[in-house]
Amino acid sequence: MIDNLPFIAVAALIIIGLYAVLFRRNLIKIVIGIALIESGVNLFLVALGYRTGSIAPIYTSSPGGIMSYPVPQALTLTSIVIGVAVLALMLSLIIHIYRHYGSLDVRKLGGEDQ
Amino acid sequence: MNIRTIAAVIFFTIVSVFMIFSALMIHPFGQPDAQAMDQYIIDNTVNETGANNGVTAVVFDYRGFDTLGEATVLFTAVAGVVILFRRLKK
Amino acid sequence: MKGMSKIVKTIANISFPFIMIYGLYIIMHGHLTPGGGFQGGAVVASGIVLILVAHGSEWMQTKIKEHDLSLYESLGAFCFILLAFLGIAFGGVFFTNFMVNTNLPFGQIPIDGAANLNTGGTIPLMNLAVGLKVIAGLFAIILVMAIATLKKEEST
Amino acid sequence: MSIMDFLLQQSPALIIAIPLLGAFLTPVISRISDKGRNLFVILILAFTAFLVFILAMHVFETGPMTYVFGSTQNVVSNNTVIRILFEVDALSAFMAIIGIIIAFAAAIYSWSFMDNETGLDKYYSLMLLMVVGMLGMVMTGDMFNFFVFLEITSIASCALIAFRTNKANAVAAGFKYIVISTIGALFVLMAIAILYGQYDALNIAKLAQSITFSFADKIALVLLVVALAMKGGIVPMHMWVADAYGRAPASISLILIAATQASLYGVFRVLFTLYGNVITMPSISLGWVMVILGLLTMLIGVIMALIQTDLKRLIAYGAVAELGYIFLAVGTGLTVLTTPENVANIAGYGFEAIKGGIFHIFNDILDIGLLFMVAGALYFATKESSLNKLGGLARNMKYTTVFFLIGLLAVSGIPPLNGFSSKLLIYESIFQLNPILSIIAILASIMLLAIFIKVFQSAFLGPALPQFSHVKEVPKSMLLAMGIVAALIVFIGLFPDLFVTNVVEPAANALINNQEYLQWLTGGI
Repeated sequence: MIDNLPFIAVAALIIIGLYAVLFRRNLIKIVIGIALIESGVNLFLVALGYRTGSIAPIYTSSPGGIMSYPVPQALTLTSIVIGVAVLALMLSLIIHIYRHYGSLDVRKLGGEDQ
Repeated sequence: MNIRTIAAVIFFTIVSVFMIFSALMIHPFGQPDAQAMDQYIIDNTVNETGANNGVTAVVFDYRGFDTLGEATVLFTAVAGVVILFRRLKK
Repeated sequence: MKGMSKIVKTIANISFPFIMIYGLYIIMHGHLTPGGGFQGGAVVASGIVLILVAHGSEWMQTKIKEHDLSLYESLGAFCFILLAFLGIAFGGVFFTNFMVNTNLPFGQIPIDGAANLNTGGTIPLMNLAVGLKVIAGLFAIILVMAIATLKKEEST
Repeated sequence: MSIMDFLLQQSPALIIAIPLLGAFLTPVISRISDKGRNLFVILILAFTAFLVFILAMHVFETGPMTYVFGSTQNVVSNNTVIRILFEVDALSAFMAIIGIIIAFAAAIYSWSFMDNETGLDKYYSLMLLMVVGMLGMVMTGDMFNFFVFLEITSIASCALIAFRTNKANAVAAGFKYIVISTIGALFVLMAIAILYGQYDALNIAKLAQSITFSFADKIALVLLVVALAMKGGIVPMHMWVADAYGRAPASISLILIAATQASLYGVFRVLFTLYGNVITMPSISLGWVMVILGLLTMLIGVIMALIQTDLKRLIAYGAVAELGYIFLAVGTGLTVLTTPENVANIAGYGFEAIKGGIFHIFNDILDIGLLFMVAGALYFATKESSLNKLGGLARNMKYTTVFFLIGLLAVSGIPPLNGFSSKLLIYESIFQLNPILSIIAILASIMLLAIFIKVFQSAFLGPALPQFSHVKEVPKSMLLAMGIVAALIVFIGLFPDLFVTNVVEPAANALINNQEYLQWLTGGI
């Protein structure tokens, strides 16, 4: 169990993030929740590729020994950039929502039609 | 407690259980089960791509197409932010 | 956004070239050491954002326009996809690393982990293209947001 | 090697790369000329459509085609797949065809429809990116690549849903959409990570070959199906559909339908191909879950459509109901596949059901797309979308009226239009699973007809209203786009057999028979 601590941390991050998304009312907090879920998934990806005692997969002046997996690190890089893009778009939408509704409360935008 | 809250609680519980199970069910940390793809890349990256950095070799060569998608996502986000803050009148 | 105090401006001006050099180093050495186009681009973009925060977005608007940044971003993306297209012409399929193991620039194969900048085939060129794209893209996002919030302050 | 051979050989890459290049260049060309940019986008899409058609014809004739990015050698070495590859089978080709047709119509439609707006350079750029994402999702053979294209589609759609930023509803709809789709995409990524952690592979065929259906695999399956069904607008998560479709500009709603269907394609691909080797284990009743969800989606879509007063939201709920038919039909097929005593029927009504479901994807996009274009045309001409205020427009907008009539008859399954031919297949096959399902489906269809007749009556018929006396027929480009789609609807309605045998059957076969998809792994490329 304690060996799997990184994976437990992943689960904890995702659960906390999901809690924020589902039960918080403030739009900024929802966005923070999404960012937390995303960090959790990224941590999961990176942790999958680690081998005990391995070094980074870089040959420049490498000390030798087994290397950790390069693919999960590349996937995480992609996923982080995608996260930045999504976050930028969500924050711009929040700026607009605040201008229109004068509030960041999620209940205010539940209305069907004005 | 309206119906939306109840649905949210159920959803939250199920996903939480799933996440905890997947954290426990996956291989022990530091000992991956399979290694065919990554070991191939580690062994051949220098000769096939000429890059010393395995991660960059994966990002720009083995999985270069993903990186094109990733650059596209960034381009999309910039276009999206610009379009949201554009002037509305000509 | 208004500019900050003179101390902040001076410190930002002094540290700006160092951040630039560091970011460009990360972009250029992406195939040898940890880093690459995205990481280095993010460093450079954050350096420019430091200047934006210190001097204010009004000042920044006189220096660079958002649609010029879009143009640079399109240019970076275009170079990246062009390199991928050249793979069809020289290697048969999209995204072929056609410059490896040739006499072209960056064509050598590194020996025993020696840090030779002249390796990697198309990888360093792609790093440069992506670096340009990320610098322009990230900075454009923040500049647009800064200008948008500026307008709001005026109207209220 | 002739130029056609070259294009065919490179087409999977070019279908993505050409619109992508177009998207990157659109802002630059937009600085030179507005008309030039519109023409450029249409030409790019026309060329992509040409590539899709030659690729699809090749695939329907000779079976799946793979395209490996980055190298021509060492594709399968040491029994593992290193590089990203595209695998286009008949189902992918089918989805690509419908996607590119509707995108082409949307580009023509936009020429006049969006003429008065600002920010059109980015608008066209994002539109091309949506098309890229959609085509990438249906053609890719790599799980992570699928995730990347999913994100491209959702980010581009979100920005375009909120295009009318001066309307509070549009911005709120965009925000809802991006939250739902980001969470969905993160679940998909989590599932991909679980699969990767166990098998050290990302290729769909390779994963399908090595999957053992361990407990973690089951979690991954549930995460994938839930997330993609959420993005596809299946019932517990159907709320965003009405907001997003209803608030976006009509030309964007059009492509959004196709993007939603691409998510449904993801569900089917996961169930039938990725888990195709293990899904036949009898312990799973996933098929029945799909049937019930499909039924609920259908009913809730119809009931919600009844009470709408806004034309575009009403059509959006109609679209939800149509999604239910697709899910119901494919769920029936899956049920037959997974129940041992029914396996003999897979060649019979199970196959018919899947054929109906896939055929209905095509018809749904065309029918609902035509209705959305008409709704956009009404908004363009009158600046009004509330059904209570519209009326008597048939006098001034003759062609639009005809197109709406075609759309409403097609969507409610009246012969001889295309909706009838696919719904008939669905009714017949689900009747054999359980007659009650069939009755409910027919009832829902009749209710749809009633709802749309009511809309037709209130918007187009009735006395001429004084405030609409100045209303003119919409410009030619919009009529042309509607005409193309309407012509397709009538053509398929008149010759359904031609279409079913040549296009739908190969696609349904590709869905059921996943060995064809995995063939290249063992047999070499």
